[in-house]
Amino acid sequence: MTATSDREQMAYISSQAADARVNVELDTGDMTLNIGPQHPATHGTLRIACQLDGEQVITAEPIMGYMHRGYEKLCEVRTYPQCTTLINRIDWLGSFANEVPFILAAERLMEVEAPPRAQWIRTILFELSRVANLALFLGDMGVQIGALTPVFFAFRDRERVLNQIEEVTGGRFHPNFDRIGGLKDDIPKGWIEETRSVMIKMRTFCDEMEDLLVGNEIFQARCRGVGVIPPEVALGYGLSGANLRASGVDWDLRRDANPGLAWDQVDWRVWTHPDGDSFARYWVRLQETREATHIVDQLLDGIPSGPIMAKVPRIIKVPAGEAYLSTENPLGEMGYYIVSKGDLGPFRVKIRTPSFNNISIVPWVMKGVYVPDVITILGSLYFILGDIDR
Amino acid sequence: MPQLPGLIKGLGVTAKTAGRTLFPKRGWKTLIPAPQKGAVTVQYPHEKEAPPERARGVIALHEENCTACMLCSRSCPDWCIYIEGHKVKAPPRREGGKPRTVNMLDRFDIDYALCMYCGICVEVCPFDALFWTPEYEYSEPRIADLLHDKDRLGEWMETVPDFLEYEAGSEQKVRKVPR
Amino acid sequence: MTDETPPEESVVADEKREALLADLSEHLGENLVESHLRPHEDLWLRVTSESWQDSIRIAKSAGFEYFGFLSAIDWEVAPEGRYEDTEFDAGLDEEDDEPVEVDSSTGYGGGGTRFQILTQLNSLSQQIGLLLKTDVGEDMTIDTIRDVFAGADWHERETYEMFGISFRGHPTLQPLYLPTEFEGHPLRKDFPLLARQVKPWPGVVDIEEIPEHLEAQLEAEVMAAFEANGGAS
Amino acid sequence: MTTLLALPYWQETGIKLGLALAIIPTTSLILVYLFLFKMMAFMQSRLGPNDTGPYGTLQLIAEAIKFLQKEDIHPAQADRRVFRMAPVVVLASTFLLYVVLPAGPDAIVQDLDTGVFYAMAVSSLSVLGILMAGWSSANKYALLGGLRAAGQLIAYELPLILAVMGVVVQAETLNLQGIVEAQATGEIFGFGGIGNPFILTQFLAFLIFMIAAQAELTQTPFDMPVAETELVGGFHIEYTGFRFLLFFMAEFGTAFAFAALASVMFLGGWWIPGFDVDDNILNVLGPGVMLGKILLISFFIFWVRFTYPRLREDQLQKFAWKVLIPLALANIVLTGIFKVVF
Repeated sequence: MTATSDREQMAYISSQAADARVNVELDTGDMTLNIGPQHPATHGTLRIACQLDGEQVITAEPIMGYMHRGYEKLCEVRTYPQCTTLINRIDWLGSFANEVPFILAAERLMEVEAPPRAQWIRTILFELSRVANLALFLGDMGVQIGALTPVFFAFRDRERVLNQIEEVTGGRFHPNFDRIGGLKDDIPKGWIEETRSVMIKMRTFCDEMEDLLVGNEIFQARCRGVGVIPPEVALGYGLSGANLRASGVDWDLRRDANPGLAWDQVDWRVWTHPDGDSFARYWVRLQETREATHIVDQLLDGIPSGPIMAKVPRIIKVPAGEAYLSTENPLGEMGYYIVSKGDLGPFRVKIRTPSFNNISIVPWVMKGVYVPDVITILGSLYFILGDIDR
Repeated sequence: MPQLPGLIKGLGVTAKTAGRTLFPKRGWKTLIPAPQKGAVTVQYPHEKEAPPERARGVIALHEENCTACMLCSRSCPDWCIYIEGHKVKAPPRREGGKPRTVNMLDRFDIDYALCMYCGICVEVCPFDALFWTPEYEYSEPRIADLLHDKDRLGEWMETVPDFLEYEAGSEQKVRKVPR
Repeated sequence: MTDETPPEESVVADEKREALLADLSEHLGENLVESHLRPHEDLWLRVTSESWQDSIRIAKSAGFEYFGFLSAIDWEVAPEGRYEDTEFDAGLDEEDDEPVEVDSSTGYGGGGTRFQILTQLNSLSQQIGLLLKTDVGEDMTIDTIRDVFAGADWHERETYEMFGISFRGHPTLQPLYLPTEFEGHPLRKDFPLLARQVKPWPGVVDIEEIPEHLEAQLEAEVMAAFEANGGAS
Repeated sequence: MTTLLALPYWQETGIKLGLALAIIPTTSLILVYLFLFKMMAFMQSRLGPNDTGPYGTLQLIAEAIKFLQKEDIHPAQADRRVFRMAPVVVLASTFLLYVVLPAGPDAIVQDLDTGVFYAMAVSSLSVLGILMAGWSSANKYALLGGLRAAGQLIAYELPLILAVMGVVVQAETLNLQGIVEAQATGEIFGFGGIGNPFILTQFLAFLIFMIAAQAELTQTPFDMPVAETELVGGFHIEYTGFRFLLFFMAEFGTAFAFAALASVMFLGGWWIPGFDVDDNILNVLGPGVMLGKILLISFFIFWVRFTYPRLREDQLQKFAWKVLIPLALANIVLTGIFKVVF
C-alpha cells in the first residue's frame, strides 16, 4: 500500500468516525450539494458534487467538461502557426506563457534555436504573464474568502501589466506573438522604461496584498491548516507550480529544466513553504509574483541586441519525431507532447496542463472539510477552467 | 518595533486607497476632491481609452495591394476569410510591353463573428495589403453584420497607425503603411 | 534489444541519460522492448503491455516519483487530413513540388499496434524526465497505474473516453469530460471533426480565369486605353 | 419635557407613522449611496455609480425601479406562503426597531421605558424571517444560509445584550432617552465639560457591541449567511425583484438602526457634547447631530466590511462564545464595581 492511499484512507476513516459520532445522536441524512457549474467560486464552469453531512464534506467529486473544446483534436487539423493561436486560449490568464512550451517543442524537433534577443524577450513576456496571472490570483483568493477589495486592486494593477503585454504583442490575452524560430516582432521604443515603472507598481501591489490579506488574522484563520497536501501526495498526483512548492518540494522547471530561455542569466530564487496548506500556497504565489518582477527588472537591463528571428523556412514543416517540452507556467508545469510526421501540422499533440493535475487532488484533499473550506481550497489550488478542460 | 495587528494594517490599506482616489492632487490642491482623476477606471462612453498602436482591433484592407493570392484565406485557422476574384488584362508597365494578366478582387470578406484575431492573415500577406488597426467599436446587433466586405475593410485603412520605432538593439526595419 | 540512436554529428554524449538507460534496462529486464534516446532532450522506453503496471512501479522505485501525465497515441493516419484542399494539405510549396511522403511509422520506441499508451514521469533528484510507452492490444485494455500514481486516475479516465482504451482495475472508469450519452471516442483519428465537415474550405476557391474567347478582345481594349493615355498606366 | 407642537394624538401618531415608514427607504438609500456605492468604490480606486443624477445620487432609485419591474418568481418547490412572508418579517423587524430610536428630546415615535430591552428583542425577530426565507426557498444554499444565520444571530445576540448591559448599569435606565440624558449630564471623574459619552468609559462594551452588531447585520467578516462566494447569496438566493429589494432595504435599514443604537448608547445620541442647548432647538438640530454620529459609526461598519475576509462558521461561534461573551461579562462586573466604588 502506497503512502498516498494510506493517508487517503486515514483521512477518510477519521472523517467517517467524526460523522458517526454525530449521526448516532442526531441521525442526520447526507445532503448532496452541487457547487457549480454556475458558481462564483469556480470562476468558470466547474462543478463539485459534494456529499455533505451538515456543513462537513464527506466526498467531493469535481465534474467538468462544460468547457471542453477538444484542443488536442483541433491541433491535429491545424498547421503549426495556427496551433499557436489556439493554445493561447488554454490558460487565458497566462496567455503568452502558453505559447512558449509549444514553440520550444517544435523548435526542438526542427533543431532551430531562436536568437538570444528573442529568448530574452520571450522570457520577459513569460514573466510578465506570470505577474499578470498571479496578480489576479492574489486578489481573487481574497474574494473567495469574502474580502471584496483585493480583487479590485488585482484588476487595477494587472491591467498595467496587460497593457505592457499588449503594447508589444497587440493582444491583451491572446498575444500569438511567439513564432518557431523567434518572435513576430521586436519591442517598441520606450517600452523598457514603462515596464520598469509598472514593475515598481506591481511590487507595491504585492505589499498591499501582504498588508491586506497575508497579515490579516482572519485570512490566516481561514487558510492555515486548511487543505494540507503532504509532499509525497503532491508528487503522486502530479501537482505542479506553486501548489507543489507550497508543499515543500523544491522544484521549479525554470531552474531545474531550463529549455534555453534567459532564466539562467539572472539572479533569482525559488520560494518554497513547508506547510502545504492554503496559506502556504497563497504565500508562495505572493513571493513568486514579487520574484517575477525582479526577474523582469534584471532581464530588462540586459536585453542583447541582434535579430529576433532565426532562419526558418516560410512554410514550416517540422521533421518527423517526438518531443515533450514543459515550462514552469504561472499555474504550474505546462507541457506539450508533439508527435510530428513531417507534415505542416502536428500529428498528435498531448497538452499536459497544470490545472488538470492540480484539480485531480480535490477528492483527496476535500474529505472532512467544511463547505467554506471547499472554496478556500479551490481558490488556493488556483485553476483556470480552460486549463482543466482544454 | 512591535508589529501592528494585520486587521489594523488592512484597514489602513483601504483607507489609503480611498484617500488617494478622492484626493489625487498634490501641493496646495491636496484637499480638493477629484475622484475623476484619482480613479483608475475610464468612464467608457464618455471617454475612451486609446489602445496601443499594435493592438489587434480590426483588420484593414488596402485593396490596391491585394492580388487575390488566397494566402490569407488559406492560412486562416478559422476559415473566416472569403476571397473571390477574376483575372483581367492590365496595361503594361512600360511602353512597348505586353499587356499583363492581373487578379482583380471581387470579394474580400472577413467574418468577424468567426475571426479569433490571431493575425496570421496579416502576417502571411506578402504584398502589404492587410493591416491591423486598434479600432474596436464595430459591434453589431445582428451577427450577420459582422461580416465585413472589402469596402468596409477598406474604410478601416485610414485608422491604421504608423508602425512603431523599435527599442535600441533591434535589427528590425520599421515598415511603412501605404496611404 | 535496445535500439539506441548514436548521437549524430559532434554532439556531446548525454551521459546522464545513458547511465539512466543502462540502469533502467537492468531493472526492467525482460519488460523493456525498445528504447530511444535524444541526447540532452528525452528518453523513451517501450515496455511490454503485460508488465505495464510493474514497469511503472519499477520506474517509481528508481526515483521517478513525480507524475507528469498519461495519454495515448492513435497511430492511424486520419482519413480526412486537415479537411483542406489536398494539394495544399500535403505541404506543397514553391520550392519543392513533391508532396511529402506521409510517414506511417510509429514514432520513437517503435510499436506494433494502432494505439499506444504514453506516460511521463519525472525524477526530482536527478532532474530528469522519462517517457514510457506501451502497446495496447486488440482487447483495448491495459492495467491501471492508478495504484502507483494516484494522479493517473483522471488521466486514465480521459484516455478511456477519448480513445476507448479500458484500464483494468480502475474503479471509476466513467467519462470525465463528455456527457454520458456521448458516442464515439473523439481523439481517435477516424472520429470526424464536425466543425470542419459542415463547411467547405474557403481556401479552395480559385481565381476565375478570363474566358479564352474574350482574351484577345480585352487585351486590345486595354492597349487602346493605354495608348490613348500616352503610355502612362 | 415640553412639546414643540401641541397636536392631537391621532395627528401626532399619523406624522410619526408617516416619518417612520419613509425612514427605512431613506436611510438605506443614504447608506447604500454613501458607503456601498461611493466609499467602496473609492477604496477600490473606482468611481462608483456616477451617471444617474448628480454624482450618481439617483442610482439607487434607478435600481429600485429596476427591481420593481422584475418578475416575481417563486421556485416551484417553495413553500409559497412562507416564501412571500419572509421578507416582510425581516423588514418588520427593522421597522419596529425605529420606533424607539430617539432623534431629539421629543423626536421619537414611542419613548418606551424599556427601550433597550425592546430594541434588542425586536432586532432578533429578523432571524425568524431569515430562517423562513432559507427554509421556504427549497434551495440547499438557502437552507445552509438560513441555518447559518440562525446559529450566528443567536450566538451574537448574547454579547450584544451583555455589552449593552454595561451601558444600562452605568446609566441606570433602560430608557434610551434616559441613556442620552445620562451621557449629557454625566461626568468622568468629576470632569463634566463634555458630559460622559459612554464610549469613553464603556469602550470595551462599545467594541463588543460593534463586533456583535457586525455579526447581527451579517456584514463581513461575519457574512456567512449570505457569503456570495460559497452560498451564492445564502438565504435570499431565490428572491428576485421586489422581495429581494425588501431584503436589501432591511439589511441597510437595520445597519442604520444599529448605528443609531450605538450612537445613542455610546456617543450620546442627539446631544451635542460640550454645549447646553435648549430642548426645542435640539428637537430640530438633534436629527442632524444624530445623523452625523450614525454616519460616523456606519463608516466604521462598512470600512470593516470592505476590508476583511469572512470567518468560517465554526470560528465565528468560537469567537462569540469563547471571547466576546466572557469579555462582555467581565465588562459588566467591572462596571458594577466602578458603579459601587465611585
